Amino acid sequence: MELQIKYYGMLAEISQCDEELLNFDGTTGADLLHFLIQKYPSFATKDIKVAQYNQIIDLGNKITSSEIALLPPFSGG
Amino acid sequence: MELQIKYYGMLAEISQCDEELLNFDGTTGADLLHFLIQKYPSFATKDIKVAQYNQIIDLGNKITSSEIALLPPFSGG
Amino acid sequence: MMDKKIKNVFREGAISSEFIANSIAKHQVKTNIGAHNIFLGQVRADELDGKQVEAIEYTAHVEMANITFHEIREETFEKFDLTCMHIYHSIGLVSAGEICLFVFVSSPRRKQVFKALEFVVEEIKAKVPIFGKEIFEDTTHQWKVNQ
Amino acid sequence: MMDKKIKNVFREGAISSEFIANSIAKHQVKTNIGAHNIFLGQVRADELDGKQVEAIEYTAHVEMANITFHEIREETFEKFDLTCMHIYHSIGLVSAGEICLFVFVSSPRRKQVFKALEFVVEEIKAKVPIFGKEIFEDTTHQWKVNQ
Repeated sequence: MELQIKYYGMLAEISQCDEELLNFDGTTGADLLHFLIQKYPSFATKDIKVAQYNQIIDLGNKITSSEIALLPPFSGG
Repeated sequence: MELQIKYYGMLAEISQCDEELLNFDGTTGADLLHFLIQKYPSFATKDIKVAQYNQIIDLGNKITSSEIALLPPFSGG
Repeated sequence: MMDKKIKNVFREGAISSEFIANSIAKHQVKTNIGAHNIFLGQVRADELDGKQVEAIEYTAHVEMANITFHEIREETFEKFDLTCMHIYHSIGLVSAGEICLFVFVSSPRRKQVFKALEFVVEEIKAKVPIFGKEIFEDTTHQWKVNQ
Repeated sequence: MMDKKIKNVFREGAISSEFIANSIAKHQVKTNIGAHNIFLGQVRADELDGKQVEAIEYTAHVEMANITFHEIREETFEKFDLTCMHIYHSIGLVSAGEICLFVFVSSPRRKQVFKALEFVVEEIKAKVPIFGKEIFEDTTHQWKVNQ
């Protein structure tokens, strides 16, 4: 399926874009991370959270939204 | 000895003065309170602290200063 | 901090929001600070027998109170890793809705400021000889007692 | 509180002391309030390899962040007896010494505000998708991580 992936903070710096459309044929959040690490090898060293519908998902959970956010560690406040 | 007694808050309202000079022939803070309750009977129902040299004393302690403060419960803040 | 002079903590009447803003703005040059925590005491329009508190008139054993505030400051600086601390308390008349106590603590990191501020406020309530007379709309009054 | 609309917590750039003063002044009509507690996050000029942080540039997953702020508000109102609560966070550039986070809780009595404020601040640090880029004087940068 076609996913719109949004990158935030240091991840957008690595991907050199805020968002992109990618064809993904996996199932879970873990599959998606694995797929993206092939494109951006340095993602492997980062602590990344995957969110859909404005909520972080466990990596074992299924990707069901066509819009996914990739979040590095938070540093608000 | 002659003591200058300063009254604060509700105690000044009862004594109707901020301070007065009194002749006191007792020894301790408890003696002083007992002496003042004779003059102002409603002091007996109040929770009163006795201070000298800007410090609260235990009622068993000796009065050694000629200036004594009589303090009702605190309500700052 | 042991040799500092005893400051006068009291301000005549209410503490204004402009005074608080000014105090916050002054800390922007202290760029080692990462966290501020501010406590404000505000006069409540409590009701008693259908009458509302209109104002509190604060009096104090001023000399003893300032010494006690000083001791609380010293103890707080010993207990917590703070960059600075400011305390202001009203004396005289403060209307319902106005600010009567302003405590301001700052630290490089946030963990310290919460505990420090609560400690300071509880110490003030328990130890400083300040007396509040709650004045009702019909000019009767009652003496406030801290819980 | 459950039906309230999602508010926008973000403010472009630093939060000024005038904005904070204005927020305090607005609460003077709420005469059931007895205690306010305010947390301010200030950008620290931390040093790394002899270089100083000059500013933090904040970005966020804004939609998710505002929803998360809303959930934190709801949970805090359920846990603590508060009269009101306000949260503002900077987005964009905030210089060292300037305020980037302003959390304001108010209650009839003081005991609740200390615990409520610490809870809110810790929740924000842990759960809200905001990202701070620390910019050094030589224009190099590093990504901030909350502890």
